[in-house]
Amino acid sequence: MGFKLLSFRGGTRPPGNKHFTKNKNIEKAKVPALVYIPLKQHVGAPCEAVVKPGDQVKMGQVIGKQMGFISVPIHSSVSGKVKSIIPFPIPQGNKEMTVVIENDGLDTLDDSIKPRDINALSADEIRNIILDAGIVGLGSATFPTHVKLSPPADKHIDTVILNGAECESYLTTDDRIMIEQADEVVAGLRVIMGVLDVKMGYIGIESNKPEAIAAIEKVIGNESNIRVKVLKDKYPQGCERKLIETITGRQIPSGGLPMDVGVIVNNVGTAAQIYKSIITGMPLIEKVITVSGRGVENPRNLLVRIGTLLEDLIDDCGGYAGDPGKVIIGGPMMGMAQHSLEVPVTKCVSGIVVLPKEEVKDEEILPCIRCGKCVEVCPIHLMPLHISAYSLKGDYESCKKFNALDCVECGSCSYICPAKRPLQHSIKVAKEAIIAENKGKASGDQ
Amino acid sequence: MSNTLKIGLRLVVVTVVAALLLGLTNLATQEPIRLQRIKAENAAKQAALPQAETFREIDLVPGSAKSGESEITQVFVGESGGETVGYVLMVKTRGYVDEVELVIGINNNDEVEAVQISKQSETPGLGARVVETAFLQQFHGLGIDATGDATADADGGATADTDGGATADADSSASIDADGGATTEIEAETETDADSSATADVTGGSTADADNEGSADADSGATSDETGGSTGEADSQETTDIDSGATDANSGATGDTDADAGATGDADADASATGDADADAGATSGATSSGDDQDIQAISGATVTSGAVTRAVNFALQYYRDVLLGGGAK
Amino acid sequence: MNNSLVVSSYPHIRSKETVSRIMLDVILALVPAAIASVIIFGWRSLLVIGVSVLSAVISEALIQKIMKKPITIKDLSAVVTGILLAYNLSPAVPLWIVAVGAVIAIVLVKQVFGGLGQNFMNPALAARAILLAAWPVQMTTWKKPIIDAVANATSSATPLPILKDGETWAKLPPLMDVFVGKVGGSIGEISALALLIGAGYLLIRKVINWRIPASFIGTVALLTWIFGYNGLFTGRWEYHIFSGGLMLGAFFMANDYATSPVTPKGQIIMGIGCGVITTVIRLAGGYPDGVSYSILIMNIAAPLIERYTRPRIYGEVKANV
Amino acid sequence: MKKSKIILNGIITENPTFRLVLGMCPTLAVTTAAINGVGMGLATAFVLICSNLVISLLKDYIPSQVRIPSFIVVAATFVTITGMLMEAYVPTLFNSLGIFIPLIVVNCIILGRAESFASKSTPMDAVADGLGMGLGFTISLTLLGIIRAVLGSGTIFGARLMPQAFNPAVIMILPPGAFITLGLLLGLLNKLTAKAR
Repeated sequence: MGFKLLSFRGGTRPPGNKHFTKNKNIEKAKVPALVYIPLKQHVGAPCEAVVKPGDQVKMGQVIGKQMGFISVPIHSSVSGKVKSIIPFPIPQGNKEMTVVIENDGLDTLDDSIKPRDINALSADEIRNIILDAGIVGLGSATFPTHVKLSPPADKHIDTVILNGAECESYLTTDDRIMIEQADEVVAGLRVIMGVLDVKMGYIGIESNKPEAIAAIEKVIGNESNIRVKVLKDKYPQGCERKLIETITGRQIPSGGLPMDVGVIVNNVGTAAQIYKSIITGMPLIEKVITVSGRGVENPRNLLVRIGTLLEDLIDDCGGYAGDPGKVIIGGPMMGMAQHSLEVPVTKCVSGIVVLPKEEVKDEEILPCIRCGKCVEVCPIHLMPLHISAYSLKGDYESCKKFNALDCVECGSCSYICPAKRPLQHSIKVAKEAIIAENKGKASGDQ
Repeated sequence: MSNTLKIGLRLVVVTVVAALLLGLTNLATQEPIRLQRIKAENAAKQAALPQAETFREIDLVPGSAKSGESEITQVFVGESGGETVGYVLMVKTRGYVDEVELVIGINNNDEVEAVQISKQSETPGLGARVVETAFLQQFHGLGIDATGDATADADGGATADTDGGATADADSSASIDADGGATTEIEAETETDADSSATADVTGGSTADADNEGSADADSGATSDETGGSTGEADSQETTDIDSGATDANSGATGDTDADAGATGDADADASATGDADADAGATSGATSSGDDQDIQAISGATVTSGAVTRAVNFALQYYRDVLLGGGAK
Repeated sequence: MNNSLVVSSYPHIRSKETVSRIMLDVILALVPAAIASVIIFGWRSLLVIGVSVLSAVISEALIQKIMKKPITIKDLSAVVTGILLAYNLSPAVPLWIVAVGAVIAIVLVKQVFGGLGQNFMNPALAARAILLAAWPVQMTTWKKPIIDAVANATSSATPLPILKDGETWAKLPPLMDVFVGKVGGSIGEISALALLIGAGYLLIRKVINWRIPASFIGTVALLTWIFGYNGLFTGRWEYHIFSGGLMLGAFFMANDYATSPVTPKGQIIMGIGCGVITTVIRLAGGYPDGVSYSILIMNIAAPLIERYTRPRIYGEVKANV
Repeated sequence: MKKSKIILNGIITENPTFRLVLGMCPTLAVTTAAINGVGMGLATAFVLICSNLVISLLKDYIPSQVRIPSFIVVAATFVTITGMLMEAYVPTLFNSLGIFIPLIVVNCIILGRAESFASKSTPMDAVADGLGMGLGFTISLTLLGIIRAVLGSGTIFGARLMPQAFNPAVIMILPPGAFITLGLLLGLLNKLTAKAR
């Protein structure tokens, strides 16, 4: 750790707005009377329900079983009775089969949940525990963690990085976890390093979280194989690719994965969850969530049961302050705007931001003036203006030539654009079109 | 094989027929074209020296026939009733685009009778305007003594390629007269032999800067005369040589002013610098006969062409003086 | 349930930058030069600027109406074009030429090619080049600085023609006069000081970046220093950089968004290209100044430069290893 | 096909300058004055009519493998003949059109019409096409010449048109003026015809 903060070329700094919840402890949210637990909460195949309406379920009991390798089971976050299994909206905007459970308020634990001795477990046993606990990447990527921890034999992994950058505006989830659960975070990192048999672990934290840095460094003490890396406060520092580049100097090849450069990245929250699930036996049924923004009366950091509806959470925070303009799941840069509050918290939710009406402007889209700011901020060094222009013309072939597929969809280009052009959105459209075409080609070849 | 031959043969037939047709046309038009050319040439010679009836070509003196860009290609003696009435010189010079060919008539008074342009391919609207009478007429009466320092006056937009050709302004009172929407900066070096005063006279919405240098010894000194909404400046110092000049010329004064209407000087005067120095021609008429001053106005902005033509005429006069007169032809 | 929630794709926050804000910044940055010009040349400068801006805005509105496009004069880009055009004209230029120039800039160079961001050349400079070719006489009629006329009447020559010939360097006005702008020239380009103040503002506001101006001015300084008339490394580069249109061109026109490359490397190449062409024209060409032509030439080359300087994307090289 | 329709086709529907955009070299170069446009247009029309006629007559005789050289030979013959005739009988025009007379040979209109029309049509149709195209070319060139001369020197066919106070825009009679005028005219005609359709 030198005096110079580690950073990367490109990027921008939207207003952080973390002051709303930065210094607020994580509190337990009210557990609602009804929880809505979707059977798809992760990247990969959806689960199949193993309960039916009328069944009694206990807290932590498996209600959806894992389908295929890239998938994890889903557990009940409360004890009570299954009311129904219906299609219900999820944060991504579409509807998925959802188990609705009437909470009996007793939180009766499932029999399978018992504490374990972490030192007595082998790597494979730990992987299985992680799988059974339904742990996925909690940054919001929701990629099943056990898959991440099972790299193919030909990939030599030498570094584990915990992502504590939290570059999104408003969100303080990881910040609070690092401050309040520093022990668990570092212990979780040790578990991951052990499973992967890796000698070096880093925790990357942006410089705007001095308390977290201090807390983690205190826990690490003199341990030589774990280091805190202080990163410049800049968006999108938390992007896996940029984080790896900033800390190790390695660049993931175009189209590749972190493991191609020998690195595995996990969110700090995931690490803490891994450790907790191993020693307590409790699967992933609750999450730390920041509820923030000028649109809520009382912004808070909450520990929320999976399946809690947004309206319950907003109520928990004192309701709206003024007229709400936008309710965003995730941060304002990459989050998903919701059209109603009847959406449950799933494993992908790390924050809820409510923007008041006056902050939501319908900006007029002007022609591109070629100011080049999007080129300057793009962390992948793409030329968003050109990709976007081709995309709007439907010329996806040219988008491909301009490396549209490498876009990480961080939205920096759209953010900075003075003409308010929907750059990122049009690039995403192009990406989807190219991927669809590639798939078509692949199946055509067979 | 035979097919190829057939095709080739047909092509040959086509070309042969074409060649025949061309030959026939050539036969038919050869004479008219020759006559046209002679007519054109004669017309030019005639126009250059109207008093002559016939023209007789004489030999060139090779060593003197070429100077810089100008080259004398042919010299004719113009005769009328057996008497020599003057000479016609064919001169080639280098214009802006291509060669310019001139026909210059010099009469028995050792003055230019007329100048004709027989061939040019200058820029239309600019250099090509050298064929205009208004321009060519200025050479009428140009005497042989002036050849060394004949000066011209650039009128209009002098292009930046000006290579010093557009010089000048001369009149007895050495006045630089910038008018119209003209101009940048005129730097005139004045040597005046008279009681003249150097005045810069600026009218219209223009700006002029006449910077006349020399040694001041005149009785009147510099006056600056500004009218209109313009800014003018006359900064003049004169060399005066009172006794000599004042009596010589009919006008009572002869001046020899050399106004450099070259590139102007401003940051942005890129494309064309303009000099607009309008000499008071009336005042010089007397002086011209004594051969002291010449004014040739460049036409339009094309000072490259104008300058080349002017220099060619001067060269022709020089050749006339040195070779034709010096050689005892008169 | 609240149905008034807005749903749109992310990002949900946008920077405060807007097109009209950028244009306003440019206009503000150009104000010092206008003040300098009024002080130096009198109110006529302001009149020229006014006519130019007005003609530009009116012709933009009219042509958009005729072409049945949305009228976008409120983005202020026409105002910027109008000001820049005026800055490139002599304060003594006839007003009808100013108006014609503004129409050429807006209609012929900007709107016909698709409007804001689509013009392939800097509209103000292209219009000026056309005007100069069309009315060379009127366009090169200059006005003497009024503040100079009283104090020092010996010379109103601007430094550039003097610089063309090594023997006349003795006539150079004091460098400070050139820097402040007490010399003749176009409305907006005489005072390097005023332009630098504006440029500083734009740099701080991050409306422009340093790449094109620095590489442009740096190239001119280096080359004019090296190729002095009195042997190598004798050039009066300090006069070169403060004279003529260099400051105006480098900070306000060469880096015009629409007509310069968006890539960082491309911008540096653009600046160097402008600098080389400017120097060649100044030292060896027929015109006193080459800034505007160098920018126009590089404008045309900009798409090509952009194509060949595409930034290496993240992870590109290593993908081939 | 009706002859009048073929002729009109050359003048309007497929005007060589504004529609086919052929023969740009003379179009841009000689139109500094209306009279040059007329002269160039008529000279081209003459060559075009003759070459079209001859090529149409020879279409069965000329093997397709050597048709291009044959067409060129035919066109070149007529151009040279035209040049000689002009020099002999209208030397003034010959002088002002100068280099562009021999260049008629490489004018795409000649070869283009020979290839796409004359070599596939009856002699009379070919003549009509030559006439139409030639007139279309003449009209276009004259139009360009008029616009450029009026704006660039304030004159039309040598007579002063604009008031003395008018300052001619010299650029209009310089090469850039040719490009600008042609571009704007093309755009305008496209706009007008697009509406008509």
